[in-house]
Amino acid sequence: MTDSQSQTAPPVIEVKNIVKHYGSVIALSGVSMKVSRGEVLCLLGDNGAGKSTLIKTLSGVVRPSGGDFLVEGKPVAFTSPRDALDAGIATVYQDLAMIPLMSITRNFFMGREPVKGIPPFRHVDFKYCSEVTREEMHKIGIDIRDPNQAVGTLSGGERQCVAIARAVYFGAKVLILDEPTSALGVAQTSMVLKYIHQVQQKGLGVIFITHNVRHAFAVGNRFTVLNRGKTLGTFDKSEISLEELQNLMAGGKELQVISHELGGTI
Amino acid sequence: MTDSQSQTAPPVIEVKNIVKHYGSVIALSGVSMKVSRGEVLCLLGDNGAGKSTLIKTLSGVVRPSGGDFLVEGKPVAFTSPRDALDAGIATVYQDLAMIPLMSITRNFFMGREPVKGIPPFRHVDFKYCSEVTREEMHKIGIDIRDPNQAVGTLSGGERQCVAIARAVYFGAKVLILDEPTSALGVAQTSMVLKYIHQVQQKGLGVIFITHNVRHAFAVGNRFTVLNRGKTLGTFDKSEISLEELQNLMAGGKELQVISHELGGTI
Amino acid sequence: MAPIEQKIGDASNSDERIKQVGFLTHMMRRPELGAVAGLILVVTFFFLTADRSMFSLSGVMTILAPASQLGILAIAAALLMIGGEFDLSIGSMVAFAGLIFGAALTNFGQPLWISIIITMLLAAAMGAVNGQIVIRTRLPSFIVTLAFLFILRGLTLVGLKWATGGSTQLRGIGEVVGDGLLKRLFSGVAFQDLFSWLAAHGLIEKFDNGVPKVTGVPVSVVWFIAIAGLATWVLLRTRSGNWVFAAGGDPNSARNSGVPVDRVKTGLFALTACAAALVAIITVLDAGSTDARRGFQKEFEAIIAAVIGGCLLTGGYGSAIGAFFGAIIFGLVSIGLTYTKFDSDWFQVFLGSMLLLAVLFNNFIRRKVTGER
Amino acid sequence: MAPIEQKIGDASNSDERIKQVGFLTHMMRRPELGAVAGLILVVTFFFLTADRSMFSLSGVMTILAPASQLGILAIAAALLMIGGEFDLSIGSMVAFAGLIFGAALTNFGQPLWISIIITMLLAAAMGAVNGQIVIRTRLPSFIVTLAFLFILRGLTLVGLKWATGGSTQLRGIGEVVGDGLLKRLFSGVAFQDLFSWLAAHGLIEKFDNGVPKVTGVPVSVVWFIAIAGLATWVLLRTRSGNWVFAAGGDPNSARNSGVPVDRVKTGLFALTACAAALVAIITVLDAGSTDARRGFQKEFEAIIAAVIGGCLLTGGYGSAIGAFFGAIIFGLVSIGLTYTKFDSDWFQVFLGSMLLLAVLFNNFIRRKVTGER
Amino acid sequence: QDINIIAVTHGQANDPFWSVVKNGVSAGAKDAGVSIDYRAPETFDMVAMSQLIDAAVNQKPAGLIVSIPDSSALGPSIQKAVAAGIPVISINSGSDVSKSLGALLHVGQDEYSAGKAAGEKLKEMGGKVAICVNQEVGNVSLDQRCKGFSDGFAGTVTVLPVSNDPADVRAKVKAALSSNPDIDTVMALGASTAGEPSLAAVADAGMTGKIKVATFDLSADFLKAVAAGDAAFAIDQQQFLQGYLPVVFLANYAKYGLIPGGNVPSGPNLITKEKAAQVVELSAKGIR
Ligand SMILES: Nc1ncnc2c1ncn2[C@@H]1O[C@H](COP(=O)(O)OP(=O)(O)OP(=O)(O)O)[C@@H](O)[C@H]1O
Ligand SMILES: Nc1ncnc2c1ncn2[C@@H]1O[C@H](COP(=O)(O)OP(=O)(O)OP(=O)(O)O)[C@@H](O)[C@H]1O
Ligand SMILES: [Mg+2]
Ligand SMILES: [Mg+2]
Repeated sequence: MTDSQSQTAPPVIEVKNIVKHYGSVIALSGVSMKVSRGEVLCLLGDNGAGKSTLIKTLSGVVRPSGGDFLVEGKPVAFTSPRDALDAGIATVYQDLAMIPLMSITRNFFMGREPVKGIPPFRHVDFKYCSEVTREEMHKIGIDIRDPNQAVGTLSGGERQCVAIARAVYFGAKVLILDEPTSALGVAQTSMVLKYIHQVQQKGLGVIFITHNVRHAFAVGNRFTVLNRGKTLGTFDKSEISLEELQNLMAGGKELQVISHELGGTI
Repeated sequence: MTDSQSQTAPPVIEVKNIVKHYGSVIALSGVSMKVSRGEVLCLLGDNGAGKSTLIKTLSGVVRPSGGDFLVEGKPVAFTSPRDALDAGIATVYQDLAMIPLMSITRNFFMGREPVKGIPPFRHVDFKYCSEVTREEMHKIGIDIRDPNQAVGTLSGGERQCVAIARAVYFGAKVLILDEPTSALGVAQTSMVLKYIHQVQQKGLGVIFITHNVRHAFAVGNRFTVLNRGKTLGTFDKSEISLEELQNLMAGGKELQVISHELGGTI
Repeated sequence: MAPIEQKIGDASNSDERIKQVGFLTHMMRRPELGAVAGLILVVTFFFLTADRSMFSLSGVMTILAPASQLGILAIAAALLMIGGEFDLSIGSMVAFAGLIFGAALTNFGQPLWISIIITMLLAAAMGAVNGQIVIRTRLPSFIVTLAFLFILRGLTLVGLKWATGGSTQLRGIGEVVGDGLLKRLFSGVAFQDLFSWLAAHGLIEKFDNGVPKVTGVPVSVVWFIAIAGLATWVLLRTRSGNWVFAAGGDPNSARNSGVPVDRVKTGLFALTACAAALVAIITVLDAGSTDARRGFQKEFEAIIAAVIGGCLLTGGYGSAIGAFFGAIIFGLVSIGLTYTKFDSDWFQVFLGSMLLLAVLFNNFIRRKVTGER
Repeated sequence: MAPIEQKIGDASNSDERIKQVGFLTHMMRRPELGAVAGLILVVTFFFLTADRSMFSLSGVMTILAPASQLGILAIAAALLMIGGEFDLSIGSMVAFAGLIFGAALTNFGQPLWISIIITMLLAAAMGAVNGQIVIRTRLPSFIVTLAFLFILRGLTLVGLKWATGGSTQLRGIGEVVGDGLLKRLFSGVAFQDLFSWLAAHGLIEKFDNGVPKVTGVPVSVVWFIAIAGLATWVLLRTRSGNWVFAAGGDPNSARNSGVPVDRVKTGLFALTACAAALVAIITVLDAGSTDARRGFQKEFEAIIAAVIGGCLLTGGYGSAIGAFFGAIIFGLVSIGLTYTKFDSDWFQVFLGSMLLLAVLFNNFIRRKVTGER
Repeated sequence: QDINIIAVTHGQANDPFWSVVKNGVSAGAKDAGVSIDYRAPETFDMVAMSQLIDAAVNQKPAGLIVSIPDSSALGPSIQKAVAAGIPVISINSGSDVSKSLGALLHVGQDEYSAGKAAGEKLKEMGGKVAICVNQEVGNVSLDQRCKGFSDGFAGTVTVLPVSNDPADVRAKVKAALSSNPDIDTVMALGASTAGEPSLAAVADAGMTGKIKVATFDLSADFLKAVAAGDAAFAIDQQQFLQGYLPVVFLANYAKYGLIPGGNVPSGPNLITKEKAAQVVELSAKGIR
């Protein structure tokens, strides 16, 4: 799937040798990856491997210190997350990018409020927004009590669902999800995985970051493994087994022993 | 294991009919559970079921609106997290309870700094603290670059590891972990599960909240399931299978369908 | 094994996890309605201690006039605070804009409308400069605008001396501005006809010569109410309003969600400066003069009013209508004391105590009603 | 399949993910060292523009005396700011404590040591009351202490009139306080013998009669340096210091980790009030009198100094030593201009510009050195 | 029936000068058997002051006492009071516009001529280069004192802006003296806030007696220095009378319709070495 397709249509996102320094800390030291339309790329790696940093460069939050970044074959340099949004890249950040004091509805539509009316009286139809929010949240399996409730009073998982529902609702070309399922219950997790599948079917590219190899294997087409700021390699689903992937992710650490002790159920 | 033992020695923590309201929101409407020494109780439940709220009442962060709370058979009413800590209850909060601007070491020992010297010159030996921090973090599988780095610059998983290492280090009678593994990589997750096992062996009680039934099944002795602020029931490991537990957690929602679609790999 | 009660929640709109709340409780949950409670407390206090003439029509107008001037600043300051920034230079901006306006009229002999436009444009530019410095350098706005507090105050002094040839007071503005519609938009009183009619029919008090004691509503009050209404609408109903809340609540998250935080903040700084310029124009036209001390410490009064009105100093929360009531409370306390028999030496003690009581009461009511703990 | 380079990091202390940084860079990363850069800039400016006498020994002492009084307040304000709160009442507290101290000495004829203890205790109590109100009501400290700004200032006026029988100045304090070790601890100059010796040996300037032009270091400077040292030690090396950072960084997280946040904050408020009382005692003993306007606006100068010194207004970050340099920068700018040839009307413009330049430069240097973006 | 008189001035209650005016007002009310309210804006704020006058008019007092530092800003409010039939007496500043605004008379003397008198006196004493220590730049009445002083002095005058903090005043005066050794005269605009620290600064510079220090208003410690010959003189506007007399006039006007026929100049009165000692005690009590 990898090479033959990418020759015909350029990948919707491609990065080559991306480098990112924070002061003296080297978070990414030359990472390359790409994702095409209708494909789910799973980004795997140990804690601190640089996954979040990589997707932050893709979504315009941080500017890379070096390397190339192409969207649909054309080099781009996003100066703000707005640019990425305008280019059709929607992101669920690991820290969710929500304002605790604001209501669910206002957070859901933040930055992309639908307006109506003529200029001097142009306003946002918050009633309509609330309906959309309630509906989208219901789709993901959360019945919110009141869309005007402050996001700060939601549980960790509920908050994550708001972020995911928002990204899916506004996603255009690429959907990036940074550990979306980490705080989710069983039902919500299945729902999110189903979403990813749906989004892929619609022809969007998806970048899915997770630590759960089973989740990754359930929806992913290709897997890119990061370690200490470097790419360890990219694998087609057909090329690698769940166990191999797990070992690779953990960087060969003393994983076997423990998972054996605990009955191999990780 | 459940009943016979609890007759002889009182459970370290027992709550009966705990109720908690936030303004008009009813987060807990009568929850009962208990945990004994040398036991791992897993608290399971959908998003927003009230798990975090329950453990916040146990650790003195919020005061329950009603119900009984016994520690080693004696009724208590914690007025601050300090009281809970002094009673030997160490907690990893879902939002981690760390100060982004402060260094890893200072966060690690926050509230429990070891002092030396005589009163007017009593001070904290931060060098020793840094060593302990580095060591404890290494044990959990994270090599920190510099213990004086601000916690705010750590990755999500690294931060979670600091919170866990801290709670384990200071745990005395009971260790409460609210979704500790959610942001962790494979290696770190195995490490945490191994920790829970060790802590249990040492005779501490552990309350372990997770959405991952496999993780729960790997280390738990008993499972309490919450749904919409109420207890759905408590089960011994011998009484219930992984699949039953998963269904119960999801509250019977349309889980089967999806997990089938995705190849049953959730 | 314990029995399982499998109660699966339905997705209907009524949720068993919500207690019923009354309409009143719902209303009281709005940030500004605590300020109303504070207002009631303060009014009650004066009703018991002050001269009756305080509550006559003319008494109310004498309180509203200063409250409205403060209020225009307070609403702008509230918007800026919700957007997560401060502007300590608005007091100095009142003086500086007053100088520009006065000098344009007298020294340069410009007509009123040009003078107003020049003043507004210059104020907006200065505000934008403030904002740009804050954004580019990521210094706290407190320190940047504090520098401008000094700079603008100093420039006003220098400018006044230059404009007047050595004095710190620029007079004679009333003479050069003829009467006209535009002037009446910014000075004097509105609804004069209505009040004459009311007086003629004996509905309001009048002097012996038949002139009503209150000839109308000061225009600043009209501006005040209009601005409060407009600001409330913008905050609650428009996209820009949502961006203001977002920019103040968490600028990083807002930026990550595509909100043009920098543009919002710069706009708010310009807006605040324009509010200061408006107050300057109103007071200069009313007084016919300006001096180097105009607007002194108004920045703090504006922030106080906004905070009494329920704005959070850390940004992201508050309301324009709260600032509206906050300004009225502040005006009421500071003018109201002159209607009481308390010795003026005690003025500050009373001012402080009343402020504290008003916010405490406001807070107490809000917490009681919303059940926060 | 791409080749796998399996590089497993070893747990050694050197990490390939860290670039090497020099010692200088490491030093410059401390919050206060930006303030040093600002100080250097300001000194350079005056070196080029001011009269040489500014940099003579007596010139330096002239600048240090007011800077040290401000600095004592600024260090306390910095600690409180790091702890996440403000105290706007410290200026008024200086006046109020001065009144208590003066009245205890003159009206009640108490000996010096009792007067000092009374003043300190009362100030600490008032500070604690401030803190308790802030904590119990969860109102912003800005608004609570602002109320106390007015209340204490008003009480000072009333108290002074009562103590003097109608004047706003309480005097004759010098007469009732005899000379003694205790007095010398709080007023006059230290190291007199050293300076006489230096003068006698021609190492420092002296008047024609042989008295050295500078007879010693003002005690307030000694206090200032001692307090800066102590505060730095407490912040960086003690448990309480860690609690201050934690309480300001995120009070909820701190509380959840077992930090007694309320106790810490109350203590900081009391400490700040005591710093104000100390300044009051020093100035009252030095001047021999106190009046109703003492300490006016010192709260803002203290906050400015703390912010110049790198404290975050939102709490959780800053240093005492930064406030130390911040106070010196502020003192230098405000006194230094009298040594230059600039027209005094421009005073405020310069003050503002210099403040802005100092913080900008400070910020610029810090970012350059640490590579923050 | 209770006679109520309201005084609205531009001086704050904690200003040493105006606190004496207020004491005069209170003493006058006590002696004349009337009740009195004394009000002033919290800062030198003409807009706020005009609003205070409006509020006072609204209470229909038997008499109104005002100071007029800005006739443009305050004029309309005062005219409104006159139109409402309230007898008005102006004090301290505004002698030039008092009549035209409809006030009965003016008590006091404006700051400019007091400053001019001081300047002339210091010139006579041989002063050539002076600094004018202003503790509140932008306060029009203080600015006028400075302006009057420099017009009367006719030599080189530099304004030295300072704050209310004695340590700051002392440091700045000291700095000014050391950067310009030609300065031979220091004019302070307030005795306790600017005058006393200026004396201390002169002493620090070792120039006591060589530099002439004069001040507006009185304070006990400054007067002692005058008596000791360390300071030149203090200018007394006898502001106690600016408070006392109008109350008594208005009380008599309300009771009997009696009023003096013209303005009453209350000063200036230069307190030099000879007179200083006897004034010290009164000053400490807030009467002079
Ligand atoms: N401060 C609060 N104010 C109002 N409602 C709250 C508050 N805190 C929690 N809630 C509500 O209480 C319910 C229970 O929240 P809680 O955080 O305990 O859930 P949880 O079981 O931990 O969920 P998750 O698995 O998603 O973390 C949620 O519906 C949440 O919206
Ligand atoms: N602002 C920053 N300043 C300094 N170092 C940083 C900063 N942000 C991230 N880092 C460091 O860069 C490395 C990569 O972080 P990143 O958040 O990308 O990891 P991650 O792969 O997302 O990990 P996780 O799975 O735990 O979320 C980490 O070691 C982190 O400590
Ligand atoms: Mg991450
Ligand atoms: Mg939770």
